[in-house]
Amino acid sequence: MPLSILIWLPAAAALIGALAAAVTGRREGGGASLPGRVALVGTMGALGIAIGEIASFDVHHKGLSEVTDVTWIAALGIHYKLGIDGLNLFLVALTTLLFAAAILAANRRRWERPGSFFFFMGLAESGVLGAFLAQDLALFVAFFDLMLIPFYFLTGIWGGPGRVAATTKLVIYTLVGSLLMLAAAIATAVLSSSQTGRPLSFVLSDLQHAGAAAGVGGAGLSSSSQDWIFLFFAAAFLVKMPAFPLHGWMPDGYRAMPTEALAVFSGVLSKVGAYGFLRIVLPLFPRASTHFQTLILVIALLSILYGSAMAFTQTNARLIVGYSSVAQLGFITLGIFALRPEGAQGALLQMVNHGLVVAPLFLIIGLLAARAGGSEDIRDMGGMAFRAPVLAAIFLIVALATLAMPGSSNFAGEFLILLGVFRAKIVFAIVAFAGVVLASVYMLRMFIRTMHNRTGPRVTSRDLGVGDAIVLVPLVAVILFFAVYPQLALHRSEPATVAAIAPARGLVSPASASASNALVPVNGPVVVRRRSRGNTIVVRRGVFGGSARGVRGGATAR
Amino acid sequence: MSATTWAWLVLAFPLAGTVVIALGWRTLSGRSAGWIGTAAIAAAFACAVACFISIQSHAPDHRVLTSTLWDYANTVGVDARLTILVDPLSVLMILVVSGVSALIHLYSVSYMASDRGYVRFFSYLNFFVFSMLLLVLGGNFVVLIVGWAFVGAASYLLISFWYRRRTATAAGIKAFVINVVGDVGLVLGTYFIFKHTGTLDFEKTFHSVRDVFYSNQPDLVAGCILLLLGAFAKSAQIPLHTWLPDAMEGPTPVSALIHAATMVTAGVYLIARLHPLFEQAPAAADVGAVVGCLTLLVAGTIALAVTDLKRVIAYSTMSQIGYMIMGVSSGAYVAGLFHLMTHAFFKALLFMAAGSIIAAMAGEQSLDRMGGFRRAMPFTFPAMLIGGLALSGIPPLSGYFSKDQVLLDVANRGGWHWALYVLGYLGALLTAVYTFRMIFRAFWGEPVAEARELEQGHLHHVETPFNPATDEPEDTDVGFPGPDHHIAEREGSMRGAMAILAVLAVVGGVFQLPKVNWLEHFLEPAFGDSRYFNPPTQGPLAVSLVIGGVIGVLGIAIAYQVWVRRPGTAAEVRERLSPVYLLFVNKWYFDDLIDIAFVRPTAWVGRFAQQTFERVFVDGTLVGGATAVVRAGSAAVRAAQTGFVRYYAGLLILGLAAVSLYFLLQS
Amino acid sequence: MAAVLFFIAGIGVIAGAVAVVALRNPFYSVLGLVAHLLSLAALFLLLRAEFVAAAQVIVYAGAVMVLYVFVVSYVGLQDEPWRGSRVSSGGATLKAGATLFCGALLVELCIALLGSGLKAIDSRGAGYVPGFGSPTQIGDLLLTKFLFVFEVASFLLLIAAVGAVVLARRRGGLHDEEWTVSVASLLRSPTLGSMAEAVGTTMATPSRGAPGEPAPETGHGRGEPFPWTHRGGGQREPGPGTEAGGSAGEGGQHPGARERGDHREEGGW
Amino acid sequence: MNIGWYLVVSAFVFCIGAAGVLTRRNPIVILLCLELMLNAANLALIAFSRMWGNAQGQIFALIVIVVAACEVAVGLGLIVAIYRRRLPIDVDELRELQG
Repeated sequence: MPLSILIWLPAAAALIGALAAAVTGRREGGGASLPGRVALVGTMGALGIAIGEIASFDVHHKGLSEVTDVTWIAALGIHYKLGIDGLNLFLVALTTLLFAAAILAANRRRWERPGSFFFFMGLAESGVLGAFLAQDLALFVAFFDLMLIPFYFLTGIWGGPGRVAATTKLVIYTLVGSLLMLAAAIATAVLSSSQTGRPLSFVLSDLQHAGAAAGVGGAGLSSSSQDWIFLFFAAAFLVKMPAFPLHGWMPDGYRAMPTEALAVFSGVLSKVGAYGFLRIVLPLFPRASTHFQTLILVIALLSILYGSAMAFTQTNARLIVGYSSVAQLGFITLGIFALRPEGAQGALLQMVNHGLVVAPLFLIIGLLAARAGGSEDIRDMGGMAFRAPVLAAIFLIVALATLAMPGSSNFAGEFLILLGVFRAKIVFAIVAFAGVVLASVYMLRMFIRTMHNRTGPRVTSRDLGVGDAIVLVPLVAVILFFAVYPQLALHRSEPATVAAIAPARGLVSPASASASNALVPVNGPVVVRRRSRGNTIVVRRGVFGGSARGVRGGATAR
Repeated sequence: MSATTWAWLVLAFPLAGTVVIALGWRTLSGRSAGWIGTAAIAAAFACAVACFISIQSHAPDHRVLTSTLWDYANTVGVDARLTILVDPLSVLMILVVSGVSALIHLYSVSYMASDRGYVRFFSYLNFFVFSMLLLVLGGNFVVLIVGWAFVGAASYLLISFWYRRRTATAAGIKAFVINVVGDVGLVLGTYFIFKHTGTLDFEKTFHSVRDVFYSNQPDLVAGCILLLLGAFAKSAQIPLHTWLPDAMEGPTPVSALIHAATMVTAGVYLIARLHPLFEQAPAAADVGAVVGCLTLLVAGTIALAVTDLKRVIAYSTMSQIGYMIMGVSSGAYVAGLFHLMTHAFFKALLFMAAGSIIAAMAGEQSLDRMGGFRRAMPFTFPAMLIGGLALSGIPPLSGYFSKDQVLLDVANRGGWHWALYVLGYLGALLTAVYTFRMIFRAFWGEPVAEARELEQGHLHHVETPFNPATDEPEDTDVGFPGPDHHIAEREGSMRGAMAILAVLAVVGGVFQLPKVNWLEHFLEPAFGDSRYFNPPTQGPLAVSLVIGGVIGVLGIAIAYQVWVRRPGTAAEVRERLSPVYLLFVNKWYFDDLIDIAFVRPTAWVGRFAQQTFERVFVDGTLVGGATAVVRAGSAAVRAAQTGFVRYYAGLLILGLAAVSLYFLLQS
Repeated sequence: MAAVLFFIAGIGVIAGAVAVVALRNPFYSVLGLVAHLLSLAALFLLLRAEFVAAAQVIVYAGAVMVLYVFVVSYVGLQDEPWRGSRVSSGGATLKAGATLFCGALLVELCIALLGSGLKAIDSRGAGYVPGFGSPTQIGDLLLTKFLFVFEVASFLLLIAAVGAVVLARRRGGLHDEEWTVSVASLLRSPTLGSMAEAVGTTMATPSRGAPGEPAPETGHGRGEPFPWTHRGGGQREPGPGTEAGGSAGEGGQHPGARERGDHREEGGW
Repeated sequence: MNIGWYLVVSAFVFCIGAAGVLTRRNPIVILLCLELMLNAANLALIAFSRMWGNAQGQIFALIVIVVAACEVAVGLGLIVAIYRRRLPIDVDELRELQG
């Protein structure tokens, strides 16, 4: 029940605010600021609940806690099932935090039709929270689409120049992804029930039990169906992240979105994709995950290199950050598909970190643009630090965290990610380090071009006001806190993460699977049968090293 | 209190200083920030001394202590905790670091006075000291890497301290990026070792290294070479040295503290700290020794050619660190650290003296425009002289003992290390020559205008200082030394700092006098397990000491000949050996090589990605294709929607008629 | 007798209908409809539906038609030109086609009615019981069996009334820049919903043109491609519906415009 | 008279109304033509009710009249609004529905 409140509180509050404003009359002044205030109250409430969840989270409690399970559509076995565990605990907290910050920031501007603006923001938050908390495949898909819809409007109505083209691209890309995912979700449930002979159900745990009972693991799907379903899900998630080469919508979209919306979009929504891999894909389609491991790793690596290369040739500040987050999400994907606990843990931590740094970055860019005569081109900026020391300091902290300087929590994340990759596929790790170096280049370039050097032509620098500080300082404080104590997140997420990747990992390195994670029931004969299937995979298509390795390991062990 | 508590306090004071100064940036007026910073570092030094005393109170085999504050990232088998390791080695380091830092803070209090960025400067400087202490106290790889990166960041901030100078910001990003390369090396090396030992903790690693790795095991060698990469980047060894000369863009105290005394010696510390690994991977250690030797020669030759006062000292720093790296890589740990300590003394002294000359020259750094300051600066001159003598290894100054100790221990390895020994003496000759070239050109000869002005007792001022590199007027807003900035050697605090360092530079040798070997005994617990510890240093000791002294004197004599007795000689030599001279003055073309090898290709790839690939493939093909498909589909549907209501009505009725007709025909 | 009455009334009905469709002046069309309704009422009477007939006369021929007359005189008697306007949907051809087609439909219906073997419609209907179709019976039915329908109908009326008021409400000032043809924009209150405002540019409140100045739409008709861009200084993108805007632009020049301008003077609002 | 004749009349009226809807461009006239069609339906309904001697058809007709009234009210309101916006009063000009 608290989770339902947590999910729907923001949207409800925003709606109330909008209605109240409509009632009090939309005359100038009267009620113009009301929706923002009410929406802020709602998000703050959500933030409070999320913090409470962290505080009351019990590490030793296995599986989900705070489960809400209501039958939604009995005939289709769709449940309204919510639950919180180590995987989504901190992502939920991140979501509430960033939305609170974004709405707080949005309150400082006058919006046309504030009622609907803040309603869309609140709706978006509800959608994201739902997607993170949903424990039912259909419910997840529903929330996944729900969280996108508000951003179409936020971009299309309140966006900057070029918003129509941007919205079109956004809609097309994300909708195609969503459709693929919908098809894949339905196929998963139907095929699972038909192949394991259990009643149709979309609940994740049921699907896994079906697979375990059938002794196939995952959702109990045959390898061939796993493969195409995996590809569908992967497409949806990679578009969302975005990952190279599916990032075509990103430049326009990022350029057009209003800063506040962009902060949460890039900070939170991109994480839903990565989260989906951990929550749905790896547990339900372990064989396909191992099978396409190399493919996804290559995509991630390309995203890192390509994003970095783009980021340090761009001159538009938004796009620098945009492409840098392409690279960062590449790291996260890399960590997930290392299919090792270190990598997954690092990826999960890095999701939180990246959200924490990218949102303030975009808000700062907004401030910079305001000081550079409205231009977001770093060539028009420069020398701002002298008149804005506090802003410069905050920007510096965020920038250093973004380039994952050791000592920042981002470093802890990257360290674990790359360690996982290093132990899984050493070459990928070594190449990925190029991305680390490039990150320092483009972030420092951005910092120097905006804050240092001679003053830009149209720059009228001033330090950040109290209002901006109220928005930024808490975020920076959180960044610093995590820099000192990332263990907070790692400790709580460990069991869930290990459990999430265990099925897939069991296929890559059978020896370590049963040994290192007792949390997951992987019984011997099952493993053997898996391997025997695995061999057939290799025979059919041995293109991807991932499956080949995994299977050979199995074969030798047999 | 136990030694570890003192060590935590050593860390705490500079951090507190940083925070206090940074948060009080608006309220701290005058020199209060400077004094706060200095006090913090002095307190840290006091704690270091206390730590030293309390660790001496332990039994010699119980002098390796660790203390953990909390888990940092302790998950899925990765044991990253916030641990410090207190043993004689780290104690020695914190003593040197905090001591020298305290003196340099003292110097800066007045040197940076009336600089607009005064408060910022001291918060950075304190942060640097904190990072450096964290580095040397780190008890596992992660903490080490964190400190490693923090000092890099601090050095970046201080190099581009006068951030309106393009040269300064460029040098800053260059230094930072090269240091990040080093960090990457460090992290990768850590991975290689962690892969086998399964722990990040130093003590555990050292205990298990002999069992886990066989000698020269490929993974271990790769790991150690990667660790060396980090060391090279931080200690400006070939080929990752190009950032150090540019780093001289920073204020002179920064050059003295970071780029001479402390940070750049981190590589030496790293190798000494991880000596069990390197002894298990001799191949990697040999790489270190050879590279160190190369660096000391190359840097020495470049130092002969450059005319920028601070860059001469910077290259000499490189070459001295070359000695240390060579030493610790070939097992001369004590000697290497001994040289590290003495070098910190006299090199910081040299930089301070150079700083006061530069101040007297109103920011001008070129040796060509200097001369005859002997009488004008009665305090700086002897200070610089002492520093120079110590650097060129004239007995009985500190540098004399330390350098010869290093070379001697290297020689004791025998085998091809003799080559290093010989080359080391060649380097020593170069050292003496370029050091005194610098001193003679600055202090001898005809006094320049600034010198005469100073003799009249008032300072030379320039109204609008120009950046010699770019010829753009300096922006004195952000604190580049303004007209009222130059205070030469007048200030008491500067004199005090220089005096103390001068004394240390003179008597520094006593710590490790032959036959006395205090330092060796002190460090024994840290290196007792080493294979090369306690080498038979008896054999050619006397000989090598003599050789060292002679070479030093010889070098000074050459310099005197060339630059004092017959000033034309240098030009002639330049004429005759113009290709060699070009090679030296262009720094062996390392910058250009790196530029061609890495910078340009990356930039090209970026441009290609942005201008061609993104436009043609991503935007054109993918996005364009997707939108085209959708547009086509929607256009087909839209065609039906004419918007004429009457069409719709007509269709409606048509359908109706058709339906009724159907039923009609049915009946 | 009944036959005679039937034929008179029937001819009246059809004639009225034809008049409605054929006459060019809307006012005459309305009058034609009145005639049609009256004679229709007569037919109702012949069919023993007194109450409906009465309601027909009172409600329709009375109230509704008056409403029509008002609106027609308010909007203006514009003879609609027989030639299709420039954006017409095919003009004459459509007309001819439509007429033909409706003729065909008529034939089809007649065949269906007469040619089909339905015997019942050849009869005169059930025997007449007194009180059939009387207000008593109707009221009885309405308030017992069809009470729900009755209530729903009343709600419908209420809603329609409110809706009509909302639609026809006079708003504070006309926005002379606002020349979109979007029906949606009719339903939207003018202070809201311009994306221009969304991106922060405030809308200049336009000065109402003095009476008699040429209607501004002729001005905007001058070949600017996107009439929307009038709103708030070109902040809006030319999105879908551009053509509609363009057509409106040209449409501004059709003869009705200036005429309406005059009416605006007469209206004096 | 036979009921059939009434139905024929209603068919006539219906078709005439339909033709009007299809041919005229003035929305007012189109509304009138819609009235015609509704009335045709009414006539048929009442004729049938007479045929069966069942008054329910008349109720139906009454309801239709109500609906017609509503439609008129809204339609005329729209027309007035269109006029207020000084838009051309011509269904061919109001092409927002066009895709």
